[in-house]
Amino acid sequence: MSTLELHGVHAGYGKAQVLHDVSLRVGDGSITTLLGANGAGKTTTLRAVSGLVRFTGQILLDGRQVPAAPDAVARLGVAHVPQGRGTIGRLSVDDNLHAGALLRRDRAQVRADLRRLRELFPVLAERARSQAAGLSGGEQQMLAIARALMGRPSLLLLDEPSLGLAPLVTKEVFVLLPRLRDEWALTVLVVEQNADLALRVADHAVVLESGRVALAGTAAEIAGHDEIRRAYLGN
Amino acid sequence: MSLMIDLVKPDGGAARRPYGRMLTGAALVIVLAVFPLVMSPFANLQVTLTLVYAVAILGLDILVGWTGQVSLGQSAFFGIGAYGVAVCADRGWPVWAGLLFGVVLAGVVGCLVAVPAARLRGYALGMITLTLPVVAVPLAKRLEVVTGGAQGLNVTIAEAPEWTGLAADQWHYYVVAAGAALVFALAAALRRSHFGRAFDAVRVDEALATAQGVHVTRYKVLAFTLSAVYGGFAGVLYVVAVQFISPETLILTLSISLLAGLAIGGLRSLLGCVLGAAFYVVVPNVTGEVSAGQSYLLYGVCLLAVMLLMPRGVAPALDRVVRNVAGRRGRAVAPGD
Amino acid sequence: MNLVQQILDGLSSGSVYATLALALVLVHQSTGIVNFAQGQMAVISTYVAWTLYDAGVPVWAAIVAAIAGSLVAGALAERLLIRRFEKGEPLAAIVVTVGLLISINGVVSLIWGTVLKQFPSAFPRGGVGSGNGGTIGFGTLGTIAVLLVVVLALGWLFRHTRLGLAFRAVAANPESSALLGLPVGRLLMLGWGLAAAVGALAGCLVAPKLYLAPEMMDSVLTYALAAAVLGGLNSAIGTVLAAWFIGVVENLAGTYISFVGGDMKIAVPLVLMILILLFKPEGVFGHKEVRRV
Amino acid sequence: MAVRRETGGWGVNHGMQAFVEVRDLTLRFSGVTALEDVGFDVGGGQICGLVGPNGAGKSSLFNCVSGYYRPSAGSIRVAGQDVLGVPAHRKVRLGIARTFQHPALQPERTVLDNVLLGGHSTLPGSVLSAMLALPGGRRRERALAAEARELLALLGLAGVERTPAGDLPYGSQKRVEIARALLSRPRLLLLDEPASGLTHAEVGELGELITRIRADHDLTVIVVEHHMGLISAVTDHVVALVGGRKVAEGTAQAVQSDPVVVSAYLGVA
Amino acid sequence: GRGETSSSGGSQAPGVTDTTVKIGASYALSGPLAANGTAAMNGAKSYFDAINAAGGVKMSDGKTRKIEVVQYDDGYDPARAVQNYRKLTTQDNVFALFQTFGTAPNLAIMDSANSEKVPQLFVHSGAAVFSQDQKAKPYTVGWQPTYETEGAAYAKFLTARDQDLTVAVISQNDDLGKAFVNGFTSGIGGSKVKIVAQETYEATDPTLDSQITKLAASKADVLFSAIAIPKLTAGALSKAAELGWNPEHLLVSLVSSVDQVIKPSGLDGSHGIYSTAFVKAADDQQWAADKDVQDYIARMKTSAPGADPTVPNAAWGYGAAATLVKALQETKDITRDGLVQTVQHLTGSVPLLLPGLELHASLTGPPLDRLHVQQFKDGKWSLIE
Ligand SMILES: Nc1ncnc2c1ncn2[C@@H]1O[C@H](COP(=O)(O)OP(=O)(O)OP(=O)(O)O)[C@@H](O)[C@H]1O
Ligand SMILES: Nc1ncnc2c1ncn2[C@@H]1O[C@H](COP(=O)(O)OP(=O)(O)OP(=O)(O)O)[C@@H](O)[C@H]1O
Ligand SMILES: [Mg+2]
Ligand SMILES: [Mg+2]
Repeated sequence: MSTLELHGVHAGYGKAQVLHDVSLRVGDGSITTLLGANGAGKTTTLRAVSGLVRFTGQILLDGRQVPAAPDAVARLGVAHVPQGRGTIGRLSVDDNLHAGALLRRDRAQVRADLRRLRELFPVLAERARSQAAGLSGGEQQMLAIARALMGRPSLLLLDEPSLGLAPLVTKEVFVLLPRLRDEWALTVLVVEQNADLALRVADHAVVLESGRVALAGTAAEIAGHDEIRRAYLGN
Repeated sequence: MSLMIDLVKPDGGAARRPYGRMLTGAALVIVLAVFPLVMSPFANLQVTLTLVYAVAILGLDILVGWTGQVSLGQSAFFGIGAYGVAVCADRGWPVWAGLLFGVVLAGVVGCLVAVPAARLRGYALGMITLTLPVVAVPLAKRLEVVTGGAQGLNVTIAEAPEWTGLAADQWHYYVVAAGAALVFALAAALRRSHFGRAFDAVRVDEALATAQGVHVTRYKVLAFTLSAVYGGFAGVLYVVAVQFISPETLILTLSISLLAGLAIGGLRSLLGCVLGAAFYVVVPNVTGEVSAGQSYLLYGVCLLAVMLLMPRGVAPALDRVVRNVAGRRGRAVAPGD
Repeated sequence: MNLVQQILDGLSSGSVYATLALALVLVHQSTGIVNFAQGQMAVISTYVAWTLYDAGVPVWAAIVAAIAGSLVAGALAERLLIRRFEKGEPLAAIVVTVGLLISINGVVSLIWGTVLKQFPSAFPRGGVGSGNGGTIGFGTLGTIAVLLVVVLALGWLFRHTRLGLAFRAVAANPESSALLGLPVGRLLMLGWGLAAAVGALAGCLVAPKLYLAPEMMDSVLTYALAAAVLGGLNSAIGTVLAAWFIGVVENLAGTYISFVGGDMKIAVPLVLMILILLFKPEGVFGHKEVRRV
Repeated sequence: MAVRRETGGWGVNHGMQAFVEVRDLTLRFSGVTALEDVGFDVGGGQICGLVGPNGAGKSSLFNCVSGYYRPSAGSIRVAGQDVLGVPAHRKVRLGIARTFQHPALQPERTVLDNVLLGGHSTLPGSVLSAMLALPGGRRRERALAAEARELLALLGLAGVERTPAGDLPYGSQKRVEIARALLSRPRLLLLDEPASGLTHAEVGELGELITRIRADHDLTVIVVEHHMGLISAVTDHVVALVGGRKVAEGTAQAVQSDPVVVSAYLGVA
Repeated sequence: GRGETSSSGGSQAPGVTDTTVKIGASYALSGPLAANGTAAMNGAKSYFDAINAAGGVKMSDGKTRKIEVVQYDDGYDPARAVQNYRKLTTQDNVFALFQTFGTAPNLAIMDSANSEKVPQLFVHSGAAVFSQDQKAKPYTVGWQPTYETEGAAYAKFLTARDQDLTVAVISQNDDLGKAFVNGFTSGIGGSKVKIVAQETYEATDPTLDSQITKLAASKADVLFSAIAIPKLTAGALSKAAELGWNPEHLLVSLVSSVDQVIKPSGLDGSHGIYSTAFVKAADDQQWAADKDVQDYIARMKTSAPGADPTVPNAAWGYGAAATLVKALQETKDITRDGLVQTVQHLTGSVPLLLPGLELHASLTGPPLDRLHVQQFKDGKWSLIE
C-alpha cells in the first residue's frame, strides 16, 4: 500500500502546458477515480506520476518525491496500465505476463497469482503461447491489466481499463478492484469514462477540467453533483 | 525554391511567406550562378561533386526517408548511370543517348529489384540491396569489352562550348547544377503532392495506407524505381564532373557513405540532401589538410560528432534555429496585428 | 576429394561468417539495431588480445582478457553513443554505427599500424583427415566447437532465463518494459556488452586464419549480415546454419558452375538468399510477426 | 466534384435490396476460429450495430470486409458486388471506409494531413503530373483541403488542424479517423468502437454526429461498440456475435434482452 | 577561362621558390589498401626527409631547395583522387605530382594531368598504361617494372629449366592480376611449361580457400600467385600445405615480404618459394651490411617510427623518391616541361636497386624494366643468378 500525493503539479509536452497546478491525494489503500473530458489531462497526470512526462511541482509517493525515470518509479511498486495498447505485441501472452513479474523473487506466489489471473481472464490461458499482437483489442486490454497485476504493485495506475472491454468484463474488473485492494494491499488511481461503475467502487473522485482540478471529494459526493451527473453519468 | 527546407505543408503552409521564400530563392540562385566565376577550380569541383552526390542522396531519401525502406544498393545504380553515359561517350555515341540509356537502365534494374523487394521490410530489404554492389563490381570488370574492365573508362564529355569562354570545371559546374536543380524541383513537387502523403503513410503504417486506398506495393516499387533513376542520374552527373568511371566507384562503401550523408543532412529534407553530400565531399578534404594519415579517423569522428549534436540531421537542426528566430520576430510584431 | 574438400572449406569459411553474425544477432535481439561496427569492434578487441600475447601473456588468457574488456567497452559504446539514437529513426542508429566503424578503424591504424599481424591460434596447427576424404584444420574444428557452445548458451539465455525475457521485452518495446520496472538502459548496455564480447571471441577465433589487420572483418561483414538476416536475425542456431549454408553454396557454385567463377561466387548465395527471403521474409528461423490493425 | 465509383447504379439498390450482405463467413487463425458461418444483411442507409464479447470476431469481420483477412469461406457483397475478391487498397474506391479500433494515425504529421490522406483515392494518380506540379493538381489539392477543414469543423477538431496527430488525446484521435474516413466520400462506413475513451456526454454528441453524417453523406454504417447507450441511440439494427457465431439479431432492445447476449456479454445488471 | 596552371611568381615554375620545391601526392591511406599506401608514403618521406636534413636538392640554377611534400588521402576512390589532384594543382600549386598510388586513381587524373601539362611522375603502379606511350601522354611516367614484365620474368625462370612443368595460376580479378598473367602466359608460349588450372578472386574475398582447393586438384608442380594482398597470399600458401599440395610457389614481388607473408604462412621454403625483386629487401640477410639498406632502415626509423621497412611498397617509395631527387638535380630547365624532359632521359642508379639494375628511361616503358628472381631459403631471400 502506498500514498500518492500531487502538490502543485505542472506538466506538458514541449511548450504546451497541459496540467496546471494539479494537487490531489490518493490515500493509502484507497481507490480514487480521475474523471474528466476528452483532453482534460487525465492521461498526462498518470504519465507524470510514472515519470513518462516531465513535471514541476511535487509528486510524493509515501511522502518521498518520485524518481524521474519510469523504470525507477516502477521499481518502487507503481504499475501503470497505459491507455490503449499496453502490451508487448511481439512477445507471447505468457511472456508478457512473466515480464510483468520479472522483478519479483517469490516464485511460488508468482505462480499462484498467474493462476488467479488466468481464472479471471480465461482467454489468457487459452492463448498463452500466441503472440500478444494477435489478440483482439479487448483481450489485449485484459492482458495489460493482468500483466500490471503480476508485478504485485502497491500503487496501481489504470488509464481507462474499460477501454475496449465488453460490459461484462468491465464489471468484473471493477468488482475485482476492491477485492484486490484488500487482499493485495493495493492503492488504486483509475482514470475511467465509465464513471457510473468507477464511482460505485471508488472511495474518492477527482474531476479534471482543462488540466485543472475542478472538483474533488468522496465518490458519493461527486456522484451526487448535478453537473457530474449530466456529463459523466447521464441519469 | 527547390532548395528550401522541405516543410511539407501541402495545404499551402509552404506558400505562407511567398515573398520571403522567393527572395531567398533568388539570392541562392544568384550566389550559385556567380560562384564558379569567382572561386578556384578546386572549390568548383567540390560544389559540383556535392551536387552530384546530393542527387544520389535525394534518390535514397525517396526510398529511405519517404517510404522507410533501407537500401545499400545506391552505388550500383550510380554506377549504372555512370557507365551508361561513359560507354556511349567512349563509343562516340551522343551524350544524351548515354544519359537516357544510363537513367532508364538504372530505373529498369531498380524496378526489377523492387518488385520482389517490396515484399520485404527493414533489414531483409537492406540485405537484398546489399547484393547489388557486391555483384556490380565484378560484373563491371567482366563486361570488359564495353566497360573497359578494371581499368575503367576515361571519357571527355560536356566540353565547354567555345563561345562561353568557360574553363572545363566552370562549365561542368553549370551542367551539373542545372541537372541537379531540375531533378530537385521535380522531387520537391512530388513530395508536396498527395503522393508525398501516400509515401509517408506507407512508411508509418502499411495497413493504414492500404485502408486509404494506397497500393503499398506499387508505391514501394515506385519509390525504389525513382530512387534508382535518381541514383543513375547522379552517376551521369558524376561522369560529367570526373570524366572517368571505374569499378572502384560502385563499391558498397559508396552506398554506405550516401546513407551516412542522408542521415547527416536529415531525412525528408531537400536541403538535407545537399548538406549531407557536402559533408561527404568537403569534410575529408578538410580532415586531409589537418592530417593526411589520420584523415579517415577524423572523418569518422566528425561523423559521430555531427550525429551526436544533431541526431535528426543538420537540416532539421537548422530549420529549428530558423524557426526560433522567425518565431521571435513573429512575436515581436504580433501586438501590432 | 574436391567436392568433399569444397564442402569442408565452405563450413570453415561459414564458421568465420557465423562468429561475427552471432554478435550481430545478439545486438539485434537485445536492442533492435544492426551494428555495422560489430566487426570493427571485434578487430580492436583482437588487437588488444594480440598486444597482451605479444607482451608474454598466454593466448587463452589474452583472449579471455580481451573478451572481458570488450564487454565493458561494448556497454560503454551503447551508453555514450548509441543511447541517443535508439528511439529515433533507425537510419540514424545505423549511421552512428558506421561512424563508429570508421573511427575504430582509424584508431586501430593509428595505434597498431596498417601492416598485418600474425595472431596465434588457440588450437594446434594441422588438421584431421587427408587424401580422398578431404582435410579440415584443427582451427576450424575448434571454431565450430566454440560456436556451438556459444549458440547453445545464447539459446538458453534468451529462451529460458529471466534475463533473456527481459532482453526480449526491452528490444520489443522499451517504453512498455520501463513501465514494468525493467532497467531498460542497463539491459541495453548489457546487450551491447555481450555482443561485443561475442565479437571479441569471434575476432580471436578467426584472426589466425584471416591475419590480423585493421580491415580484417570488412569483407566478413557482408557475409555475416547475409547470414544474420537469412537466419532470421533472432535465432542463434539459424544464424550459424545460414552462415554454413552461405559458405558451402558459395564454394560449390564457384567450383562447379563454370560461368560463376571465383570472382562472382559470392553472388550465388546472395541470390539464393533473396529467393529464400521472398518466400520467407522473416528469415528461415525467424518468427513471422503478427501484425494487427 | 464527384468521383466515379467503380460500380454504377448504387442508388438503384437503395432500399430495395440489402446494401451489405454477409453470408456464411468463416475465418480461422491457427487454433482460433474468429468467425464461423456468420451471415446478416444491412439495408442501404441503415446503421447496424455489431456487438459481442471480447474476441467475438467483430473487428475480424471488419478486417474481412476491408481485405486484411481472407476468410476461408463465405461471401461479403456490398451493393451487390462481391468485395472479397477486391484487393484491400481498392476497397476505398468501392466506397468502403473504416476506422480502427486502436487509432492508426501518422503521429508526426498534422491532423489536417492525416485527414487529407483519406482523400488520396479521390485524386488522380499520375506521378509525372505531380512532379511537374501542374496547376490542375494544385487546384484539386486546395479543394480537398477545404473539404477536409469542413469535416474537421464538423467533428469539433477545427482548432487542432495543425497539431501533430500523435499529440491529441485518445478520444480526439478517434474522431480524426472518422474525418479521414469521410474524406474518401464513402458509401459504407465501418466504425470500430468510436466511443471508446469518451465521456458520457461526449458519447451522446457522437451519436448525434453519426446519425447526422449518415443523413448528410447518404451513408450506410456498421458500428462496433461496447457502449450500449450509443448502440441503442443510433442503430436501426443490431447483430450480436459470441465466439465467432451470430447469436442474436434485431433491434437494439431485442438483442440486449436476448438471454445469450446477456449471459455472455452484458452480464446481469 | 583561367590559366589553371600559371603560377603567381613570374619567371619561376609553379611550386618552385628559391628555397623550396613543392611536390604533391595522393595515396590510399585509408581503406583496404591503406597498408600499402601508407608504406609507400613513409618510404618516400624518409628519403625526402634525409635530403632536406642534408640541406636540400642542389638544382641546376645553383640553388639548393628543400623538398616540400603535400600529400592527401584518397582512400583509393577515383573521385577523391581527382579532388586531390585539383587541390594540389590549383590550391597548393605543386610543381609536380609524385607517386600517386594505385591504378584507378592515377587513371582518373591522367587525362587532366596531360592536358594541363602537370607532371604525374613515378606513379605507384605497375600498370603498363602509365608508361607505354609517353608520346601521347608525356606527363605521366611510371617507375617500377610493369606487372607484365614481372610475369614474364617468372615465365623465363621456369622455361629456362627446360622441364615439363605444370602451373596453377591464381590472380586478382583486375588489371593487375591480368597483367601478371598476360606477361606470364606470353612468356611460356611454346615451352614445356603449361598452365593447367587458373582461378581468380576479388580483393574483397575473406579467404582464398575455395580457389586453392580447386587448384590443388590439378596437382600442378608450380603455383603462380598473382595475389596482391599479403594476408590472402599467406592464407593461400598455408591452405595449399594443409591440403597436402606442395608445389613450388611463385610470389609476385608485391607480396614477397618475409614478415608479412612467408612467416605467417608457416612455410619454410623447402619445396621452393620464388619471387622477383628489383630493390634490396630490408629483411633480407644478404643485405644486412649493405650501406643503402642500412641508410634506408635508419631513415625509416627517424621519419616514420613504427612503420615497417620490410613492406615492399616502402622500399619502392624510397627508391622512387630518390629517382625524383635525381631528376630534380639533373633538370636544366626548371619548369614542368623541363622536368618531364629530364625524366624521359633519366639513366643511372638510385639507392636500393639490386646490383646490376639501373634506371633506363624510355618512351615506351617505365624507367625500371628488369627484375631478378630470388629464392626463399633458410629464412631469407637470395638472388638466383
Ligand atoms: N505527446 C503529446 N504532445 C503534445 N501534446 C499532447 C501530447 N499528449 C497529449 N497532449 C495534449 O495534452 C492534453 C491532455 O491530453 P491527455 O491525453 O492527458 O488527455 P486525457 O484527459 O487523457 O484525454 P482522453 O480522455 O481523450 O484520453 C491534450 O490537449 C493533448 O492534446
Ligand atoms: N491476426 C490474428 N492472429 C491470431 N488471432 C487473431 C488475429 N486476429 C484476430 N484473432 C483472434 O480472433 C478472435 C477475434 O478477434 P477480433 O479482433 O475480431 O475480436 P473483437 O470481436 O473485435 O474483440 P474486441 O471487442 O476485444 O475488440 C480473437 O480471439 C483474436 O485473438
Ligand atoms: Mg487519456
Ligand atoms: Mg475489436
